Amino acid sequence: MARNNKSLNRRDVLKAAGVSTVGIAGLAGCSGGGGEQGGGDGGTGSGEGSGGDGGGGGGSEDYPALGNFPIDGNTATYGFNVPQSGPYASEGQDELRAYQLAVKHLNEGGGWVDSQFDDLSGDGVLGYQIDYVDGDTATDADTARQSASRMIQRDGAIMVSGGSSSAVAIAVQGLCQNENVLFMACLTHSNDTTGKDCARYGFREMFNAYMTGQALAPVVKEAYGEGLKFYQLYADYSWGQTQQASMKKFMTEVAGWEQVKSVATPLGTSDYQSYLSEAANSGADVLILNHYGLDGANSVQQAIDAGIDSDMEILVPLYNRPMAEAAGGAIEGIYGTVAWDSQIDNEPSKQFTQAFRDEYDRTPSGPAQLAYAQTLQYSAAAERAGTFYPPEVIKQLEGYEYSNIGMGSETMRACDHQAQRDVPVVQGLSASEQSQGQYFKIVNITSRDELGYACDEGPAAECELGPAK
Amino acid sequence: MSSGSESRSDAPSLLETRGLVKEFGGLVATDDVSIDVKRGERVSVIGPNGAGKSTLINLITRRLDPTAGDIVFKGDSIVNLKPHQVVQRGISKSFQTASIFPDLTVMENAEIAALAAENGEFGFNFLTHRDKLTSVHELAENTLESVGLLSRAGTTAADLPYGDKRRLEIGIALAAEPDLLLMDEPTAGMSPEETQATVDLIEEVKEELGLTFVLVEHDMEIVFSVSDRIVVLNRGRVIAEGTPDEIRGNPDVQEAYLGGVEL
Amino acid sequence: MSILSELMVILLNGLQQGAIYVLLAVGLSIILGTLKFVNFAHGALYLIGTYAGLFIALDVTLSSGKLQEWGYADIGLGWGFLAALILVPMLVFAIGLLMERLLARSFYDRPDTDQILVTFGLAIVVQELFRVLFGSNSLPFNQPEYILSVIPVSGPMTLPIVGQFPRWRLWVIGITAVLVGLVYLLVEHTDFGLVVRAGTRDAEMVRLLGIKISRPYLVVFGIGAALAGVAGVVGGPLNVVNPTVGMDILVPAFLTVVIGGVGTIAGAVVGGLVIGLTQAALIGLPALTIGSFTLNFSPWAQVGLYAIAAIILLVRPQGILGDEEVAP
Amino acid sequence: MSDPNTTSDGGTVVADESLVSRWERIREREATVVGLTAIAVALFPWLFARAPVVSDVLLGYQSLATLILIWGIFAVGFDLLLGYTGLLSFGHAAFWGGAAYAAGVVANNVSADPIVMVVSGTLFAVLLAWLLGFLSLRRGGIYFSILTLAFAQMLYYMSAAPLAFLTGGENGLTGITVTPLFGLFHLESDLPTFAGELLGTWLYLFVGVFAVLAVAAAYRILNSPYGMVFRAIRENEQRAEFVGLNVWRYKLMAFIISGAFAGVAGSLFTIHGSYVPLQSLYWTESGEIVIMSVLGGTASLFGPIIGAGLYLYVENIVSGVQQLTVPFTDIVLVNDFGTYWHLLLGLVFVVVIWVAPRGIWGAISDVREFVWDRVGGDRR
Amino acid sequence: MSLLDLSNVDAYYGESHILRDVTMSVEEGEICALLGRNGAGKTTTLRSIAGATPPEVRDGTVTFKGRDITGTPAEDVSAGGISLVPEERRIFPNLTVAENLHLAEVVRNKSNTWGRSLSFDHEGMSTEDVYAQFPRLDERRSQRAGTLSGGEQQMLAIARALKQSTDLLLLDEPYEGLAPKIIEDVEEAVRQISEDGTTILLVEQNAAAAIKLADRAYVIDQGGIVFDGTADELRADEATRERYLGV
Repeated sequence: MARNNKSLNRRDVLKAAGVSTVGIAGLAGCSGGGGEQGGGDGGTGSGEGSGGDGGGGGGSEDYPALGNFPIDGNTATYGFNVPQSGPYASEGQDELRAYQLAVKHLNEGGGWVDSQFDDLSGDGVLGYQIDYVDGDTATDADTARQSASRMIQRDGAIMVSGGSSSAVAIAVQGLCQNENVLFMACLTHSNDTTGKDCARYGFREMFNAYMTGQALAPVVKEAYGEGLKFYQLYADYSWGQTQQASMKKFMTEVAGWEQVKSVATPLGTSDYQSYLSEAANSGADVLILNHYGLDGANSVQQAIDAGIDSDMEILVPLYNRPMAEAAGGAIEGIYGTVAWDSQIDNEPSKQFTQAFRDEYDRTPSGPAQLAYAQTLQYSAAAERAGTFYPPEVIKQLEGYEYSNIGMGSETMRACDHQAQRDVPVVQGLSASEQSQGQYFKIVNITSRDELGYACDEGPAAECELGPAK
Repeated sequence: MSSGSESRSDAPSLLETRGLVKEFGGLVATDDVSIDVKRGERVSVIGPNGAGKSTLINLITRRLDPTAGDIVFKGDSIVNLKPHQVVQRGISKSFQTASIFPDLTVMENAEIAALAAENGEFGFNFLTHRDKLTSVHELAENTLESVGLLSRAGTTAADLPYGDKRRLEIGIALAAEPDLLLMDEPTAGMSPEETQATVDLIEEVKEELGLTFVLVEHDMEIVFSVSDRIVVLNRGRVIAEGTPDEIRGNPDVQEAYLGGVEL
Repeated sequence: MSILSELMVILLNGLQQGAIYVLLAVGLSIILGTLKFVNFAHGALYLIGTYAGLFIALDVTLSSGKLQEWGYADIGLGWGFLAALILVPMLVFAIGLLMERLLARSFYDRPDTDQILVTFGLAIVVQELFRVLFGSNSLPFNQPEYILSVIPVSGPMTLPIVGQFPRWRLWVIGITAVLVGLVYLLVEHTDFGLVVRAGTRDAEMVRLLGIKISRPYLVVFGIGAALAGVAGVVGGPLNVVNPTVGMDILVPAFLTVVIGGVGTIAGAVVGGLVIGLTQAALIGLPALTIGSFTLNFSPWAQVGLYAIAAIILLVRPQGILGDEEVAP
Repeated sequence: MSDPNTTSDGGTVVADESLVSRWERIREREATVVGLTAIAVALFPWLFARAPVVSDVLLGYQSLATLILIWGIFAVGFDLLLGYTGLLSFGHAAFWGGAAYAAGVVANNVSADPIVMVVSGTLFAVLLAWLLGFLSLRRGGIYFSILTLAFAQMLYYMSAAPLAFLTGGENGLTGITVTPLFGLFHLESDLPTFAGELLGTWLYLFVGVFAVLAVAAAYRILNSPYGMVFRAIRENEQRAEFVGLNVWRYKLMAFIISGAFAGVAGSLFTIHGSYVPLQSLYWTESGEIVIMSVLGGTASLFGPIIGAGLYLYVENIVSGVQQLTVPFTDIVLVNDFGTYWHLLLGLVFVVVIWVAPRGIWGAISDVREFVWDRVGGDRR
Repeated sequence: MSLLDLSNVDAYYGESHILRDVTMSVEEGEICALLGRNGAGKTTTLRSIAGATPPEVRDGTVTFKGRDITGTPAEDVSAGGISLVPEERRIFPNLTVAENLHLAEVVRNKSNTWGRSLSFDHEGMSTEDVYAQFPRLDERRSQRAGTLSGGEQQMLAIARALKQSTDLLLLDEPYEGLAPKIIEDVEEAVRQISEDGTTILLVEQNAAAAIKLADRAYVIDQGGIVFDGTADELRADEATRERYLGV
């Protein structure tokens, strides 16, 4: 697809128009301040007394206005866009808890701010106190965009994070690109987020469907043997399509299996029985259910009800917590991948789990870790850049090497803004073993050396990031 | 079969039904009904309840499809037309109850009918301000004047007294500029004064516009006073046809229609 | 796999897919046919049935929602599935009566559009109420393993020709058949049904015969509601449960009614079968290959549902078994 | 005695020239209506997003102001069908979303000029409305509603998978980069000087022009023969047929015109967001436009716009309010207020249909009439 | 006290004023005829008595067995002992002949009264007797009524009336559109009902046929009663007949 990089946007023009328009930008910031009354139940009293030195600090003199830069007042606002209603609300709540924890640690110290992120002081970022606004995506791309738009336009958010489905992340990422505001993606697994729809202003810590295929293949080959035949059902939208393509590629190439058939299930399907009947009668040994979230809960549950697990092995490439909650014991023994899990045995993971438990008395989910990590990651990059000026922050994130968020050594690739990282492979627990926050057992953490792809292959081949602006 | 005056029968037919049959399930509502209405004539259709009068009207206005037979208006068959096309050809109908547009003003009620008359069944004039439709407006005004409602032009139709609603109903039918006006019980439910006013109105319209009328009416006084010719239906069939005097003295009619007055 | 077994699988899947639609459509259809009332809140009754069934049958612990915040996280009764199957229809029947008395009655004389709008609004209110109270999380509604401790109802069972098939889905077909049969008997072979059928055509004449038809009408509404409730109980365990299940099922249920024809039970059954079988067939039929071009039907399964509805309604506007004269 | 000012809402045959009645007449004049609309459109974003005090209370922001106008255009067109012609379509998402996709596809493949996008999106919506209207209008009442719903859903599922190569499937249509208006003005950028303070962006100006045009067009249609015929059909369809009007074709035109408004709005939505969500075709979107129109008040020109504004305001701003407090105090009335927004809206909707079917605008009109009567206005 | 009294009844169809100050009474056991031209207000009178809406009785009272039944719903009037057999047959075309007939006695089944007390003194005919009287219907028991011929449908309507348990039968134009042969059957049926003790108010346009049966007659014109007397008095009053009934 042709990509037009010539597009200017409103802040570029402001820049070109010179000083005369700065007043307007400042005004926008002012009215943004009003928004904190509505959203700020976490940021304590940071709204008042912020008048005065308009645009001061953070090196605003050195950089032109861009996006919501420069920040007005002495409080920097982050926008956390999570599902608070709709089927993924519980996941969204967990993400929001992690975001709130991150803000607290940024302002007051604690957690990784003290132990893992040397760039961060525990006294705000670049001398600014951090405040946040939150929004509800309802796991609906349109709603999410409107919500993000409000954070950026009214509340003056300098960074937006969130996402609980790929469609939402892609939609919001596109908006942030237009608005010149950094988007730190939380949970989004589609190849497209950093592939076809990659954006200069978007960064993804989460792995993608391609890497899930890479991570699962050696593990299931080990567990179930070679020369098997597999049958795939996949949700007929971009994530499902990329997921099934990745599974086909790696189950064939790495595990040496053979695909019998791959069948699309249309969006909006909640009853998979007819599809499962076809699968059961296909003579395959393995059934791969490329359904996410509630669709996944339904298809796994229905597969078990149909007795498919007695004749076939089932794989669910990507797990999340709402799905596990809804599917209950049906996921027992079924392989899949998760974003992160509190059982992962390393220092950062333990520290985060502990900090989260101390604060909320509950076990954090994978997306919570992503949310927490992404917030700190952005803040640290701003500290390194010495400014919130987005292009400088982007420079600090691109190609950044780190090993402080509990998933081993990682690289945030410059070419597609995808983190190159390890991927945890898990098996679902039985109903009796499950408890609040504990649904999987980790069977392997596939090393990043076995994963990933070059910048000109796989999903990255479709990404052409424009130059930083 | 008695016939009307000789001069009438030579006049060209305006409306002719030929062997109209309409069956509902097992019931025959009209059975081989053939009537012939000359231009300028005033014909009343009478008959006991269930004789098939309403069915006949509904067949002519094309609200119902005949099981058999043909309807010829101005020399052309209209049996394949849609109701609004029949109106466009020149057959207008006033309803038994006040079938008006209640939330619209009296003037607008008339204008809608005038619009259909001036503008045809459809037009693409959705960006034409209606103030520019002077001919429509004039026609509506004239119509309201002729039914005596011009002074109430701005009133919402629902707020009119019942008698005036019925006049408006007739006005709407007239505004379509018909050649033939079908009136279905124009005085049903009116007070004696309102009835008289309506009869006067019909007389007036008859004189001024020289319209052809087909009238279905229960009130014999009206029937006898305004009709040139009367068609009597019973059980779906035409049992008699003739001038008021002929019908008055027709024993068949007395017998079938009233079971005879001589008890 | 033989062609016969392929077809049997499609048939069985079509039946089980259609069964829930049939249960909903019968209720919708008799309410629409007799009372001329358009109930867009029928899905909400299904929603109520599903949640009530879940809470009666199982021990449930809520993980979100206001009830959980207020300290009532454990609200399941755990009385078992049979209890749910008996109690839920009674509950939803009562709700149906209330709905008729408090809401529907004042809308009988108002236009169709007002009926659609007010019930659509009600459906939103119910859905949001459930969302607020029980959270928007999906809850697992595990299929009962046994009814009366001995009759197995869940897990797979092996059928001749077909092979393995989920046992619960066979039960769904069976329960639907029994209930629809009962309603059919009620409508066709009792005085109550006679009055209702007569009232569909000429309510005034029924009243002139001394029959207080508002009572049978009330009961019709109740029965329609109760069927939606049962559909919620038997359909709930097929999927995860969340507050949107009612709205999700409403549109196909309405299509079932209009495809089959309003006002007849047979129509609702036929409509449900058409939708179920269409979907099952689109999914189950092998791909069509013409030269190098391969047409896979399964991605069209959802589209097909609407396309078949549109085609049927265009060819036969009153529905397959519909009667033009009673169509509102 | 002809009265050119016989008006859509009851009409006045002017007798005495009191100040009030003269104002009444002026108010109805087309130019006045359009002029007032233009002024309102011009002041709205400033009041909403930038004015001191007011905007702080309202918590508004620029892009929401734009969005409200876009939905307002949609709602005006929808009301031509629901309020004036009496047809309840539950499938208008097809035209809104269809136009949005058409505009987006054209932008990605042919030209991303905003005017080209609006024209192509609208054209597509008109053609689609013609086709769907032709099919759906074969039945009336609930069948019409359900048929429109079915066709729109069909389109949604088509876009979700079989047509994903065009529509981007569930991810929505991305990668749209709208080129500057007339090759000069970047829509995202602020207007110069005073205009920028007042209106904000070029995009708002662009949308605002369409909004004013939409109101003008709707006003003109309502005062054209069509306006009369539509209302005649709503009031008494059979009678309209029996005065010789081809009711079916007028209904089809109502559907197409309404689809055209939805098409303009849908295309603007694409320009506004540079993105088309798949949800724009989903039936809940049709439900939203129904709710907006009914809440605001059907059979009125401005009611639906107010309804659209209110709905979006509640959805985007009130939903974010955590605590409802007594104004200017810290007394908390409701915690987690935002959680209830949808529920409250649903309840209000039900109540409106039940007891005040004319919606908010109807209530305003009643109050206005009451006051008018008090000050001696001449209304019948 | 008469069985039925109407005093100064004014009734409206929507806004149209149909009955104007109607006062009449029906004595127990008699056959009373209400005559008048089409549109004179006969049907409206019967519907006002039976509690059918429309019309709306806005003024005056209807008294039955000494109880004021003005504005009582139709089903309660019917259960209280007044049955209206409306014009135009009004059979249920979607039901079988047997079902149509059965509906007339449904209300006699205790479980179908919904708590209301039934207060009629005369039981309707049994199904066997009805079939004996109308063998054609017997043959067509399980046929849908909509598929019957016109005459058979009329027969069914009369048969249904015979089965109704009632003290006062309101017959609205029972001869309407009937062939002479069937009119005789109907006359016979009416006579029999009367002999069984049921009071009858007969509305007819066909004055001659009605007068044959009636003990007393009223003539209504333009919504008002213009004649009140015995059948013989009406036979003698040529002026009234010419003016109000003649063509």
